[in-house]
Amino acid sequence: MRLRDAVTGTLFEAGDGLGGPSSSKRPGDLRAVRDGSVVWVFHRGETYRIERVALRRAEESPEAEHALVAPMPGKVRALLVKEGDTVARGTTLLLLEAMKMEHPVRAPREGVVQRLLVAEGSMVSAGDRLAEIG
Amino acid sequence: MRLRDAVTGTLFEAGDGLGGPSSSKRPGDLRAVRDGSVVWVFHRGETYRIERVALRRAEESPEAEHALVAPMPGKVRALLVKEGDTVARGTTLLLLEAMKMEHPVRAPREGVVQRLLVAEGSMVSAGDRLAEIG
Amino acid sequence: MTSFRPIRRLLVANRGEIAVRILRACRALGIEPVAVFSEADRGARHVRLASEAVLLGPAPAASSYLDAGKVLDAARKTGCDAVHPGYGFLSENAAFARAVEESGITWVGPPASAIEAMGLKIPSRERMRAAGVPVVPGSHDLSPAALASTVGFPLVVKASSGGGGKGMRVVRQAGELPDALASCRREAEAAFGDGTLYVERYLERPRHVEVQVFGDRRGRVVAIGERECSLQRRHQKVIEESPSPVVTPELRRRLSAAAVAAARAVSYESAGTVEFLLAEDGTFHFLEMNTRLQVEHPVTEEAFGLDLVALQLRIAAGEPLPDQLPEAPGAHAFEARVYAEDAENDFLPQTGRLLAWEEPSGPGIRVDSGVSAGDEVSVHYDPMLAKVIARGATREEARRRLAGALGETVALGLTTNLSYLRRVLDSEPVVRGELDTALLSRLAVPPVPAPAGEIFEAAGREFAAAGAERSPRSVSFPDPFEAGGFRTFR
Amino acid sequence: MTSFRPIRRLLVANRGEIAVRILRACRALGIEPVAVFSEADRGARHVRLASEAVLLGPAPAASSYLDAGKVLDAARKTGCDAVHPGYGFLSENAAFARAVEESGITWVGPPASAIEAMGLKIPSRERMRAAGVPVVPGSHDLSPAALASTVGFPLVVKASSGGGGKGMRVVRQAGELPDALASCRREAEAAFGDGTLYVERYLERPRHVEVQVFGDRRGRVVAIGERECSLQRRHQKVIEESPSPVVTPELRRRLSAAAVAAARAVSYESAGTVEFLLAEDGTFHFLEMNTRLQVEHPVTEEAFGLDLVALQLRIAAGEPLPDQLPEAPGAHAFEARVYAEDAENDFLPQTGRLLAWEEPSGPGIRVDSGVSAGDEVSVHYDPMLAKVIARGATREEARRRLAGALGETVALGLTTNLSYLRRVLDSEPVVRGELDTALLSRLAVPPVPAPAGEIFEAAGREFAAAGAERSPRSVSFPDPFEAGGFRTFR
Repeated sequence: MRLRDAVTGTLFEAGDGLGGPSSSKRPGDLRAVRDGSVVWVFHRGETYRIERVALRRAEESPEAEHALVAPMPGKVRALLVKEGDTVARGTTLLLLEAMKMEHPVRAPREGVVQRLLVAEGSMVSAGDRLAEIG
Repeated sequence: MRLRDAVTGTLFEAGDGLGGPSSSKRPGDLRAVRDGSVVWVFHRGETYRIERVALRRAEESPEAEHALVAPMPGKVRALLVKEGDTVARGTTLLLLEAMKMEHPVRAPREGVVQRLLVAEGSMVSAGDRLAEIG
Repeated sequence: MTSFRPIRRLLVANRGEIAVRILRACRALGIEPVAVFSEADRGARHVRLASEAVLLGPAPAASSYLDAGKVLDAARKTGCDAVHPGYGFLSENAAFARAVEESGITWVGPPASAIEAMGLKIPSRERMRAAGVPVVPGSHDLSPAALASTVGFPLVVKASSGGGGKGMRVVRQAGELPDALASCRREAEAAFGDGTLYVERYLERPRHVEVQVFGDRRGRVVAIGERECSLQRRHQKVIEESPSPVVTPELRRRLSAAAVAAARAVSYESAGTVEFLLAEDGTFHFLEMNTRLQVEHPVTEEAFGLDLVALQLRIAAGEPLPDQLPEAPGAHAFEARVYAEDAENDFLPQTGRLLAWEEPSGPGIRVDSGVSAGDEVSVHYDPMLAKVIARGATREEARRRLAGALGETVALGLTTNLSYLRRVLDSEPVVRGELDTALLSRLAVPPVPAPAGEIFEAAGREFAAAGAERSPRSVSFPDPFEAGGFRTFR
Repeated sequence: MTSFRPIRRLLVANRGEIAVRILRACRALGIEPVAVFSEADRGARHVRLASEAVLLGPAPAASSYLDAGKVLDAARKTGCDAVHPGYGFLSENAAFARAVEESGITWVGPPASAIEAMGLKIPSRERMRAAGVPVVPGSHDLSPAALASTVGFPLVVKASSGGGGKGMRVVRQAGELPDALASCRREAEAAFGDGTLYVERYLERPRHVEVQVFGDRRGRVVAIGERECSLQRRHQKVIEESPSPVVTPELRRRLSAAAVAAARAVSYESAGTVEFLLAEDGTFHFLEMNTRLQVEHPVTEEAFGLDLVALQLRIAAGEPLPDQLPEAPGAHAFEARVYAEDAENDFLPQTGRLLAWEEPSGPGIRVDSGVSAGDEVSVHYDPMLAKVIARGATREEARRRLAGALGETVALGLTTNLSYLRRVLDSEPVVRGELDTALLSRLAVPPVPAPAGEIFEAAGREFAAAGAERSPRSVSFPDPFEAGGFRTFR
């Protein structure tokens, strides 16, 4: 399987030697907890977030290329662009309010705002699609 | 189902209202963990050990009446009776050594030692049968 | 003279670590504590520790912890004779304080008049200036002309009802001003229901040094040392310590005198904090006064060997301040705030379930926390999970103990700033005590190292054990922000 | 004069809470700690916290933590320049101490000669008598005639190499003597490999008061206050405190002088404890000297504001004792030992997996523990899970904080003495400080109340959720001991 460290992006190909049920004892001095497609590992004071990466992502979700998703749950405080606008990489598209702080959501690349999928005042969950940029 | 508090022996008949999957959130201010036929409950500083009791125990394990089981894991340090001995309630039958301390195992009732199922030096686990007293 | 009104049953009008902190103080004094909780906090630690707990309402704070009517009702229904508001929520709501007192219930905090006097930045600055407390130049006239003549750049825009860094922006040039004013006004309206702003001179590289003050109901006001809180990120304190590494006994006397003058000017009672900006030449200016228990109060407790919450409760009951209070700290203490936030991704707050949580302990270590393994960290409340506090005979002993304790803290299921805190504590300027409020914005903390193969192997084993089972709670998203660096969304 | 020999890398030759305690001290001093572990301790907390860890062998202590050759090899292979033995295991093994020093590795403890001198009860008593330290009448001649003439009844049989209550019996009549001698001999042989016994007068209702002593490598020996450890069950300490509620400054000076004389008589270095039995009239008798760090050392640390392990490490490196050490305690501290044992069933030790484990914290609370949730508590080692320690400005504040902290401690999956400890702390004699070593054998602690319906309902929900699933790890046995009261076996 292919694994990726969520912080540094390091990729790792895990071999077949990992099969079989994981022992109920912790191996060595690690603590590990799986949560869906993420495993959290604690080792000597550092915490790692290891994701399992699908081998051929693009084919699995062809529209993902264009989707902009909410990085966290919150309320859409302000939309700063409209459909059809051309945006540069880094343009602030909207402001998300969470825990009483505003967080700007910026364009990941240059393009045209194809669709806006939320309105001002919408409550969004992490991973909800916010907009499509073509 | 019939439940029993392992410390005070209090019995409780739980109704049918308990069915369905337990919610993943803790109900109220309790912490509960199941371990086989025991549920551990923490509530306001007290810890309770609640067992599930089979409704007709005698029929399920007819020989249990006579069995004396190890209350904890350990090593049989000394056998103080032999098969055929008549013992009074409270007679020390054997000494179990655990954590470097000796613990006497006493007869639960008057009777005759029918069988000794362990030898001096045996390692036993909690629940292992040690002897039968008829 | 104030009569003695004993507290037997106290409503803790808060949640999380500060509610737990107050519950613990109650137990040490033999007071019966009553908790309040929202629907999101049914199984929370502060609920489990209380003698009794009252459901306030749905998760949003406005419907629960911020609803003054519901909180007061809870106190009345459970027969409480006092209310402790903690910090945040209703703690600086003068109307609530007044309503509590008018119900014949003891308010564990300053008089409503003192909260009001210090709650609005503009009048409070005038009052301080009149009391002889040095104040930073500022203005509530937001016209460009006024700003240029009385304040000058760089300046900082603040919400008049604000606090805790919310509704606050530094502006270095006149051109940035309109955007900053608009943004601050929106945040201030959302957070405090009041969009009034004011502006003051922004001092470069000052230290944030604050003085703990305490007043009793007989008119005595004392100072209990200072805390250095210069390690801030976006005006949110991250690591605090007491004493400050640069405050000499002589400077402590001057800071204390100014803080006591400030508190006396508003007839202060209970615990409060007078915040100053300290320049390198030893001059200092009044920043604001927080009329409540401060998040970072434990560093004062550990350095001075006091229980400030117990002291609040005694004073609220009418007892005088103790005759003898330590003038100098007997130890050094640090506090680090553990947040559910992603230090590698712009410190975005994180939500989700805390799958594993293990607190450090041992010599000199104290943890004030309100979470347990299995808790859901939701969008509704502050993402602070815990405060890890370390005491040592020297600053260096306390610093090393804290770094060690942070390395022992296990938090799985949510990204936290634990590793960031440790790297900050181990950085050269922090080791040397060379701090200022902009240090964290400049500090290049060492990058997180890529995990070793054994980490991936351990993760692989967990995935293999889970077999073909489909992810129950998570989805993996491709990188939509190649530049922004968001990589994992849950 | 001793030369200075810095410690850079330390082998922690122990497990559990004391290994964790020493690892933490290393971090605070910048020393790199190396752990050792048995096959049963692969994922243990002390292993996770170490910079490096060495597998010693199978779970039984004789094949791992007690195997001097393997431990010394581990120190050599990992390049350690010092070994800290903790308590128990090899800590009072003079041959091991000597082997360590002969390998050119610093032994963090007293000289082998001091361990030997105090290790055998009979010669050590003679030595103490010669040094002018008051000693209880005793005999190593076990003939009835000798016992009647020199000791008298009640008497106590002790293992000559013993400690910690193992191989120890009180005998009130001559008729009980043969059984007691046989049983003690067996236990002593099993525990210490030496069945030699001795006998001494058993004093009724004395207090157990012990003095912490410290010697440096330059010949200076000091006392650092006393600990009251009268709350014992079967000669095992359960709850300790410092200072003793009955020790006046004058009595402290006399106890300290006797303890320092005892330590000087064996040219003591490092941390040690001189135990006394204190009678109601203020007279006291030497009981024994423990030539190692004591389990209950944290109450001294919290009462006096010191880090005794750090002090051991500094002294082992050749540093002198600090010029100024506190003579009187600055706070009051209590410690409670949390054991996996069934207080309702003759305190039988319990084994099994700790399914949930949550430590208390907060103002004045410290926990020294070596376990984590998920750990297996096995038959191989001591069943102590943790020590919960509370500091307060007064004895009553510390006592209430400790009771509160014990009530916060969550330990599910194993029966523990948490509730028993709390009931003892809240009992009248303990509240009043009226303690003696037999108090716990007399004390009628209130019975555990039967659980309320909601507890059963919560348990019922867990069973219902598990559905038809068969028990994976447990069996329910019918009561075989109707009288003995064993009810649940796992």
